[in-house]
Amino acid sequence: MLEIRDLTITAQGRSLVQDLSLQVPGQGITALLGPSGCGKTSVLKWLAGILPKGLRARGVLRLDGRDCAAPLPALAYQPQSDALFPWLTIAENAALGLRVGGLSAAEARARVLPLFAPFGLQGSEGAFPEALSGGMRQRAAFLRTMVQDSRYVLLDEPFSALDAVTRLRMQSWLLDRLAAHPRGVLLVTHDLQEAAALADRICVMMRSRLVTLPVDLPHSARSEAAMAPLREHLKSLLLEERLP
Amino acid sequence: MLEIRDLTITAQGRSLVQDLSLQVPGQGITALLGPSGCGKTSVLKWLAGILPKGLRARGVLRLDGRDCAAPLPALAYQPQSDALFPWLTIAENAALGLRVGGLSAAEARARVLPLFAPFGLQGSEGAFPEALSGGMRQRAAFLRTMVQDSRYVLLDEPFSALDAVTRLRMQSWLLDRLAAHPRGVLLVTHDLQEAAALADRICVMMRSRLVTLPVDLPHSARSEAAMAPLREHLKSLLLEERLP
Amino acid sequence: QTPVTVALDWTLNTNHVGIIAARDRGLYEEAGLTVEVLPFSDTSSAALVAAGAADFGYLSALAFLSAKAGGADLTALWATMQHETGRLVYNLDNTEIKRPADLSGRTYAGFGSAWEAALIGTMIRHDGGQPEWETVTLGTGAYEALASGAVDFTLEVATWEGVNGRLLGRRQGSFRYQDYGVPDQHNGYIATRAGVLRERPEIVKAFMEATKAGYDWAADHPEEAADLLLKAGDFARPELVHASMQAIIDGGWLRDESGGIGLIRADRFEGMARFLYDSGVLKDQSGQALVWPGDLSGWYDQSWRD
Amino acid sequence: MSRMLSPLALFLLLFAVWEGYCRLSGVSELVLPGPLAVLHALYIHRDAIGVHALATVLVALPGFALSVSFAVLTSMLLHACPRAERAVLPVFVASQTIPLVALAPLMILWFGFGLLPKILLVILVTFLPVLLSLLSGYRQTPAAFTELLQSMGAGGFEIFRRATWPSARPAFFAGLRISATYAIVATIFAEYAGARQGIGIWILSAKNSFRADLVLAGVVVSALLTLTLLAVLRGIEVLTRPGRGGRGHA
Amino acid sequence: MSRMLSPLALFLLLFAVWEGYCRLSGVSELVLPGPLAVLHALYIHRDAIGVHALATVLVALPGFALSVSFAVLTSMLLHACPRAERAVLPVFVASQTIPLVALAPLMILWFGFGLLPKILLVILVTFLPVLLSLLSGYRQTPAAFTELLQSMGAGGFEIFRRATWPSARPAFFAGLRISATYAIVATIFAEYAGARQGIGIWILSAKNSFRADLVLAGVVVSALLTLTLLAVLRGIEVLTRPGRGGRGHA
Ligand SMILES: Nc1ncnc2c1ncn2[C@@H]1O[C@H](COP(=O)(O)OP(=O)(O)OP(=O)(O)O)[C@@H](O)[C@H]1O
Ligand SMILES: Nc1ncnc2c1ncn2[C@@H]1O[C@H](COP(=O)(O)OP(=O)(O)OP(=O)(O)O)[C@@H](O)[C@H]1O
Ligand SMILES: Cc1ncc(C[n+]2csc(CCO)c2C)c(N)n1
Ligand SMILES: [Mg+2]
Ligand SMILES: [Mg+2]
Repeated sequence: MLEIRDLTITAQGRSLVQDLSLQVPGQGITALLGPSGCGKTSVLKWLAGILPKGLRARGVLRLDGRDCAAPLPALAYQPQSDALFPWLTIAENAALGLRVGGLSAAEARARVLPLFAPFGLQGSEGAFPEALSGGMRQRAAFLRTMVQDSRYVLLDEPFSALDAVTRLRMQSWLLDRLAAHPRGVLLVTHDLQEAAALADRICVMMRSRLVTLPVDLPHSARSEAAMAPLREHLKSLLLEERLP
Repeated sequence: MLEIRDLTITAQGRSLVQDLSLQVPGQGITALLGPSGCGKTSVLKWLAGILPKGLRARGVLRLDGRDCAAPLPALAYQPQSDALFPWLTIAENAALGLRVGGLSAAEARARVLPLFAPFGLQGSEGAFPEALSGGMRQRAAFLRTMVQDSRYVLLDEPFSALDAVTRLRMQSWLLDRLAAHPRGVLLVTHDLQEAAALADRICVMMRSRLVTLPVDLPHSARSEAAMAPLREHLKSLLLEERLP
Repeated sequence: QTPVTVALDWTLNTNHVGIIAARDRGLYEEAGLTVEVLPFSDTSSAALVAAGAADFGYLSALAFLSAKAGGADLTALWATMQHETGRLVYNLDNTEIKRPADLSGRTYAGFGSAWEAALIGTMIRHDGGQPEWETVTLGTGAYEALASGAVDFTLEVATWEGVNGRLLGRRQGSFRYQDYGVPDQHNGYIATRAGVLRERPEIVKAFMEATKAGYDWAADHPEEAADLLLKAGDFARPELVHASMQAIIDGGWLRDESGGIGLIRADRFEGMARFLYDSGVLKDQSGQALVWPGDLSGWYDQSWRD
Repeated sequence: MSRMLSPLALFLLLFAVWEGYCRLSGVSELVLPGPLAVLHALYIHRDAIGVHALATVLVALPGFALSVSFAVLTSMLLHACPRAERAVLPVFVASQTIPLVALAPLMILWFGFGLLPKILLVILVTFLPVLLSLLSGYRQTPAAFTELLQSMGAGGFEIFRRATWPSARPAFFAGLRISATYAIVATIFAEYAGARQGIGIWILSAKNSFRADLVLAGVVVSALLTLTLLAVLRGIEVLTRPGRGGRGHA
Repeated sequence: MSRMLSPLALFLLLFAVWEGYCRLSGVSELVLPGPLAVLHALYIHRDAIGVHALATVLVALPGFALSVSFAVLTSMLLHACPRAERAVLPVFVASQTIPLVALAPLMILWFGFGLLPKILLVILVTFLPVLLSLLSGYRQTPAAFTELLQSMGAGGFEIFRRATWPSARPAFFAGLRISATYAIVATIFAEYAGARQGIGIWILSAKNSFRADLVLAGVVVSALLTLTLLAVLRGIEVLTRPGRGGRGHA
């Protein structure tokens, strides 16, 4: 269980996030929703220990009931921008987390390569990022994050650049993977359908409070129609909020 | 009427786009769909006259029945990455197209500022891009594109980083604007719901052909339920395709 | 008033005293000239005159002869010192050096000109030694290097560095060139381009006569001349200027046996030129040793004297 | 204020070590005078050295200004015409490989004792760092920025002005800093080969009268002039900085 | 091959203009010999000049190598400790403002005529461009890259190795190029102040024998040595380039 308590993030005196408390269980997907600019990325960056210079944060981070400080080695983080290194090939980019984790180049490569086909990236292993489409880059970044096998995963809009079908494919890959190797996922998304389809609980960041909605239906039963009421509920929550 | 005839784009001998022919009427929205990596961005870049160095293109571009060469001054283009200049404030970034078009700084500013409120960017006029969230940056880029008032607009996934509600707001802004000032829009999107809600016709790029579906329902009548069959049809078209 | 520039061969020293005296006592002005003494720079005075960057130049004998041999269009008008003022110096602490032959195999601090090798080689050979030594080119740094013992010997001007060493109590010994097979010569030429001589002889005459008057006055008033010089430049030790002036007068360097000043004598002039040519240090464009040109009378011209 | 404290402390420390060495080792004043002796000499001769310093500045500043203008113009021409860049750049680089010690006296012979040869030398020394930095800065411009402007119908110069130049700004100032560091030193060098006044002349005559303290006083003045120039450039950079745009961006 | 043609043509053109000027203006060989005369002198004295060239290379190369290693190490230390950077950088910059003409003779006095003072001078001249380029290159690293590595739990050195250094690669080579341009010239300069052999000595004695053709022959050799060094660096840069990663990225 990863736990944020009373997190406040301020920029030059203005507070972006106010007294946020949030729990990410060690299993399943926690979706984090909120209007654009409400501070989702900032919360993730704080968790990953990389809050930008201009921002100040105050709050407590607890892992399994014990206080701890970011960055946690138990976390893997996919930033909202893909952050692929232009001087590394896609395979090398994908292997980056493993290399940093101490694996040899060959071991890391062996772990990474089997995922290229399910990610629709076969043939691009040796290409450099600039030769890839936006969606391909995003999948490469997702691959880099998922292959790290950390206990917790922070995903910042990982599928925003994917078409509907590719997105479905990646979503079901994620669910399968989590079923095989249970991990805690904190998924920032702006897609209500995606949240409804994937999440085990949905947190909506609103100006003054955080609303948490559990989703108990098994994934297989979550048809578009079955989830429509939940989506409408989420939409009405978001509509309540006005951007500053 | 903007017309592409027999466009073929190749990279090092491999062809990315093969004999594509596509028409963008001077009014309404033409949505361009296709699996990630199928070449949508490349087609838009070719239209904007900025195909990257590694790629070669062959094909004819016609405007109102006359052959012409890219870049057309009649086009405004929003790239898939926001491409905001880090050394300009958001207001200056938004005014960039107008400034290039010859307006004075003051005139351009006067044209740009009224749009900040409807775009949910009020207060960020003087901020630099790095202090904005991903969704805010995307809206700034959208603002920069739309304020140019060109006859045709090319949008490459303009709403991919927006949450559902902000996205709805921007979509309806776009529809209102087009109703007031009719222009031709070519909209690349991977969101079937978005395509179904906005487009007057939908083109799906498939490996060997382009499928064009007209959407005749008035926008006000396009409820989620009413468009479900179209979405299912689009999904099945996309599913036919396998990535290379 | 005609502007005229003079380039110097070394930082301002007592060799130049006549020029400074003529300038600061108004002799040039009376002759209708405004003379600028250019500060000593890294560019040799012979080159400055030859290229037209200066009208007149004070040149060491060897610079003048090397430039002439190299084809420079120079004519000597004046010779300050009637005998060779150069000497080879070494440290007396270096007890193994007793005579030029002992210099064999030692380190020499040089000035980067070809004739030094001929000079040193001749002296060692004349004294029966092997003419082999190591050269470190140091230029103006040579004297400090010798004083600190970093090198074994160098060449100096007796009336300047020689006096300086004595004043500082440096234990230094010296060998005179002319004692070891090198011909005696004048030292310190004032020269101009042949073109100037041809086209503006009246300027040459006016300048040289005032200069001569300056040296004459300095020879008669060494103390006052030293004071004048001290005012004209930065000198680390005023006493060096006075002592050097005194040494020049005492040594009879300025005025020859008959009391003449600035005279160029054919035998001493040719003797040194001959030595340079015979030692083979002068080379032409294709690397061949220069052939003796025969008549040297065109290399100097004192017709400005009445 | 406090940003200047640590370098100041380091300078003082270095000077103290130097002074201590001079006192304890008993090295001759002729070889290595201590910093106090140097400062004392500087104080005593402040008027004379001031005149020379002014002469140096009056060569270095116009030379540097001309050099930078020339470098900016050239960089724009070469950027506009990559083919010319390929032909011309090696020639410029070759010009830097000419040892000044050989060239300076020749320049004096060719152009005399006036301003011209010295300004030419300053240009020769300071020109290339600015040019190379600019060209490499131009090349770092993200393709997305130039593409965007192109799609807006911007012409070559408009793209340059709005994307290429701002992208090259940090590189430009880096090049300026390198060049400015050399401007005064190059002037002194040129004066060495032939001049009527200037810090170079001061140092040369000090050296020739075996006054290491005066030589080092000249060195101190040269360093102060250069540091002043660098501080002015720094000021310009900070004052003209657009927001916090200096950072890289992914 | 054809990439080398245009600069070659430009060089030939410049030489032709120079030769033409010498012939037509009738300027004295002593002041400005034509390029043919210079090449002729170079050919005749190739053996003697070769010995001097070798001596110069044997100082310049170790000096340059030491300087670059030192600059890389220092840049890493200063990058790891920004507070030290603020204290130390001004001192390094100040070291560049010392006129070599004044320092070189003193160095010879202090350290003798051996390799040491010359190598120190080469380091002094070539050190800062590499250091400054590296530091500015490090600063251009996109924050997204370092943040990503930080989130992966990478330590300071790992971040440096995987993001900062590759980002600074273009800047590093730009700095290397500037420094390499000065390495030979600085050696010649140091030789001028005192040496047994080397192109500097060759040029000095040629100057003192009023042989402008031999001076310029020395200049040509110096230029060739520098251009060779630059070509070698260019080769290293191209050979070690990772893919096409040189481009900027938005
Ligand atoms: N510079 C390049 N060199 C080589 N191949 C390239 C280059 N740019 C793009 N490609 C290839 O062209 C194909 C199409 O890319 P494009 O960006 O047009 O796709 P897209 O349809 O926009 O995808 P997405 O929805 O993921 O943005 C991809 O397979 C990509 O690998
Ligand atoms: N470096 C910074 N300095 C000042 N303000 C910042 C900085 N970074 C972010 N902000 C502000 O913090 C707020 C939240 O930004 P954040 O990126 O966390 O939003 P988000 O919820 O991820 O939005 P989106 O869905 O659009 O990505 C925004 O209003 C933004 O302007
Ligand atoms: C005052 C004075 N001192 C030293 C030299 C330098 N110098 C050049 S050649 C040579 C040898 C003289 O025979 C010497 C010592 C000078 N020109 N004038
Ligand atoms: Mg975000
Ligand atoms: Mg795309």
